[in-house]
Amino acid sequence: MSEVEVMGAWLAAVVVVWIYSFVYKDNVLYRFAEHLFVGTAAGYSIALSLDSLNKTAFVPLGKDIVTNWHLIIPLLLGLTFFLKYSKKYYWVARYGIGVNVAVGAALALRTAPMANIIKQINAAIVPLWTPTDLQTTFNNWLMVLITLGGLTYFIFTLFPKAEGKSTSVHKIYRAFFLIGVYGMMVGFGALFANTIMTRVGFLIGIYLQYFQPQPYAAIIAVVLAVIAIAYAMRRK
Amino acid sequence: MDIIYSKAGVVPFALLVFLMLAGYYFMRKAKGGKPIPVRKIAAFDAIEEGVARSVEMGRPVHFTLGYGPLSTSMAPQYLAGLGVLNHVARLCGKYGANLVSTLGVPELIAAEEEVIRDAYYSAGKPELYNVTYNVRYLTDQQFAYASAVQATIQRENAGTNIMVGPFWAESLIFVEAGAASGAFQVAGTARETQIPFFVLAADYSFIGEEIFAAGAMASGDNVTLASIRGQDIGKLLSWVLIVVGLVLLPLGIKLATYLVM
Amino acid sequence: MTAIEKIDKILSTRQLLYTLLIIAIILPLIYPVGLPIGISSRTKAVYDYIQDDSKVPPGSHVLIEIYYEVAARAELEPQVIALMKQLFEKNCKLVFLSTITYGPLAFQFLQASAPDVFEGKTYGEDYVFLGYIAGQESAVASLAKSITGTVATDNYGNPTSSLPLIVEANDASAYALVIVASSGTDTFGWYVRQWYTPYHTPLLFGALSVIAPSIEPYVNAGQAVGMLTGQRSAAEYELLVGRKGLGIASMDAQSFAHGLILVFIIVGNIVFAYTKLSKRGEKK
Amino acid sequence: MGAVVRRNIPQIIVTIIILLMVIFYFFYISSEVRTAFNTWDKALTDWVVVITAMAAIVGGVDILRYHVNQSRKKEPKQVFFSGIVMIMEVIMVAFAVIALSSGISIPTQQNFQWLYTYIYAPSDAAMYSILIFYIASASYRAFRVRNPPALLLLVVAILVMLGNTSLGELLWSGLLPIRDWIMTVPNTAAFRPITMGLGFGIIILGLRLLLGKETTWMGRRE
Repeated sequence: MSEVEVMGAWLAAVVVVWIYSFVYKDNVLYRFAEHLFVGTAAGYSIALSLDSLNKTAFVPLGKDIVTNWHLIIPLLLGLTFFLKYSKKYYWVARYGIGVNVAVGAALALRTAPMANIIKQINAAIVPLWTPTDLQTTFNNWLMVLITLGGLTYFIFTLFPKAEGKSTSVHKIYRAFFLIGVYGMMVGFGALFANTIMTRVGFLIGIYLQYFQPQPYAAIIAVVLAVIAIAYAMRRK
Repeated sequence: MDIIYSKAGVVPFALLVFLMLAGYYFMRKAKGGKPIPVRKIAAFDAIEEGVARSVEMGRPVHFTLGYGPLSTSMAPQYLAGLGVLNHVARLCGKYGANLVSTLGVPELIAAEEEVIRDAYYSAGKPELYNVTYNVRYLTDQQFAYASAVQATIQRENAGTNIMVGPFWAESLIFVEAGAASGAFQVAGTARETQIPFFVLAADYSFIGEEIFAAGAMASGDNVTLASIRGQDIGKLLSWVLIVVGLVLLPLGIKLATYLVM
Repeated sequence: MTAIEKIDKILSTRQLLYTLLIIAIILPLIYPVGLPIGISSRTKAVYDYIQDDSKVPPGSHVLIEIYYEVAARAELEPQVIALMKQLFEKNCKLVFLSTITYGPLAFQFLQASAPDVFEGKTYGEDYVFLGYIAGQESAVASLAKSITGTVATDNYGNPTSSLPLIVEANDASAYALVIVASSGTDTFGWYVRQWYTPYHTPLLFGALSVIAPSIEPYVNAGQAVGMLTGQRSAAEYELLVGRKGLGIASMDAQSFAHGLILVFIIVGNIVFAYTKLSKRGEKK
Repeated sequence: MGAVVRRNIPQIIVTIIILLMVIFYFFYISSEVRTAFNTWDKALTDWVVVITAMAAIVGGVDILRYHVNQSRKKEPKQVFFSGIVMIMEVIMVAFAVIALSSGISIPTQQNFQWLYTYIYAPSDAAMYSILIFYIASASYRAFRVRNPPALLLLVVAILVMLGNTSLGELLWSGLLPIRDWIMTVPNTAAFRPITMGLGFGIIILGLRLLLGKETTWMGRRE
């Protein structure tokens, strides 16, 4: 490993330890690692933007102005973002933002009916009685009830009011409402538990990638971090 | 003349048009002045409670709506978050609370600055508006944004932490950073994989489409609020279609094949 | 202050929880204990599928997509190494490629982590690495039609047309199996749409355990022969192929970490229930 | 005239773009219309890429402005930290411009790659894996059974956790099938209404955008 890489590996191990130190207490070393990260990320974001501007606008414009003249318009729209600092022309940026809002909303609107709604309805329609296999029958009943219950839970404006004696309609509504709540709780519990495995996996990955090859860097960084945390705790 | 046919299915398009017409119908009816009752969403009322509490403790309110490009299919969730920011800003003006709004969506910097400026000026508290204090853009890179927001919540000693918009893995980072500094937290997202962390660790949470209902309620305008009933019509329709599908299935008719025509 | 309140005061200091967690994860990595690991039916089904000569004939070609960044190495690399050991024992021909920029870096670490598996295998005849191929789903689609048509040189600059391995199996129909090891979710969809649907090439998924539920539908619909999820499947597979690797070592760390979190949850609730009861007691 | 140019025209642009993109996605009208739409659709996606890139650059400038303002503050240390952000940002952009001007792709520029590999990537991975600490503290503090549904959430989480690791193995081999059952049956059904609800929310918010009733993205109400 060339000494530039060794220096880099040391810096990487130190930065990782100091970012972890935030969970113990916000301290000056975390603040350094954080600002180093935010500055690098800001520069990285601009670098990516320059790269895509070059590929999508400057190269096509340079190559063939006749057919690609229209790319000048988004460049101008992009420049209007700078006008937000002016009192008179702050509104010009709305044309650029409008295009992005519209395209984003359109992308969502195009796929929502099929992917979010119809596919889910089709998936919810399952055979409710298979004489040979009681386990699937029970599973299917449970899946249908949880789905219908969840739909009932999310109803905002159309719900039977419970004035005085609760009507049968209200009882059914309440029943499905509760099935929906309990059904979602199962989903939330399962998903929470399932992420633990991946998050521990990432920490092991970090240990292998940054600590194992440079143990001394990590140890020194930890010692400095402990001092910084102790200092931060005493001050508060 | 080539015949007109639907490439992505006539039924999905019909469903889209039907729901939009339903929403439009109720918006027109509400224009006549008859407001539509909306079931109580605890998290929405908790926002006002949070702002008031922050002012008593002399601590600022923190708000964030996430990071990322606006021109993706997440745009609706950013707009719902912006709607809630509008509400939070007006409440901060009313109660005289300091508002710190962090974001990672470059296209919305100007909109956030103006919305907050409007709120403080119309509440007669222009002295509370200071653009570099109120709105902080922290890069559109996910974890640089997360490292800066978790620090901001603790360094500004936020009394209330409100997060509505699309969130990815950084959702739990913010909620725990807020909990560590004793903040009162209201959080909501429609990204399924992150909802459990908000439900578990925040004091109040919007689940999935409740952030859209919150956005509409935040507008405080009856016509906008009435559009939520369009979402309910969708749910009732789904109810009916599922039940019909279940009934037809044993008769050998698969509703699914018709729905994707 | 009763014992319960004392416990709560100690355990609610976050710093202690984090220190215990670091010890629970790092210690078993340095000194592995080797707790018993059950083999789940789904992992066994994948093992049997590859072991079955009628499905994956010896000497047949297998494509492996490396689509994970460095942070996800711990979960996906051991899966690929265990699968690779089994396939090389059947002297299958392996074509590695990646449609993500981190791919070449991840493949470098793969080779460094498993020199014993690569031993006795010559580059160009037994395995090939095509390096990073840009274009995401459209690249995957054109690879299915013709590999030499999509990528001119492999990761090390040799022209693909000169590699016997590629010339023998240049399109989707020539592959007995495609393994997609990805930390994302869309990659699996690309291969289902561009390889399975048109050519019915069997797919095998290697995913993070947090992603597994969202790609479950593909496996249930039969568009993939099976799925390995996270370090748990990696550890099980290492047991099946008989090579103790990162999977098994990490499973100890995973078990201790999960155990610790379980203790936190249970004690947290005992303390909560106790304080709630004693408060109700005072109110009466 | 002011209001028309300030609010109405941007709103009309939004409505037109949404209508055209949705209609042409769903309907094939004729081959001429198809080719016209394809070129128009490609042009629009390029526009969006350019505008997004410009917005990110303006955002980068905003960061510099924020930190220049911060370093004027009295707090001594802030000058040092704000200085780091500004220096790192300018250095990264400088190396990117060098790469672009010499015609090579940015990630392969030597210094840019060093900064990315040894500062950006480790910090990114560290922040991603910091979650395991927060999961641990959330497990103790937040995972409390305040109401009956929370009890079910707790029981399911414990079952899945036990099933996931060798702990389950030590206690009872039946835990793994239970984990698999939870993950396939109730788990998929539980998220279905949420996914559907997201779809309804998108459609109704799209309606409000079309009708000009969703205008917070325009900022100030003139």
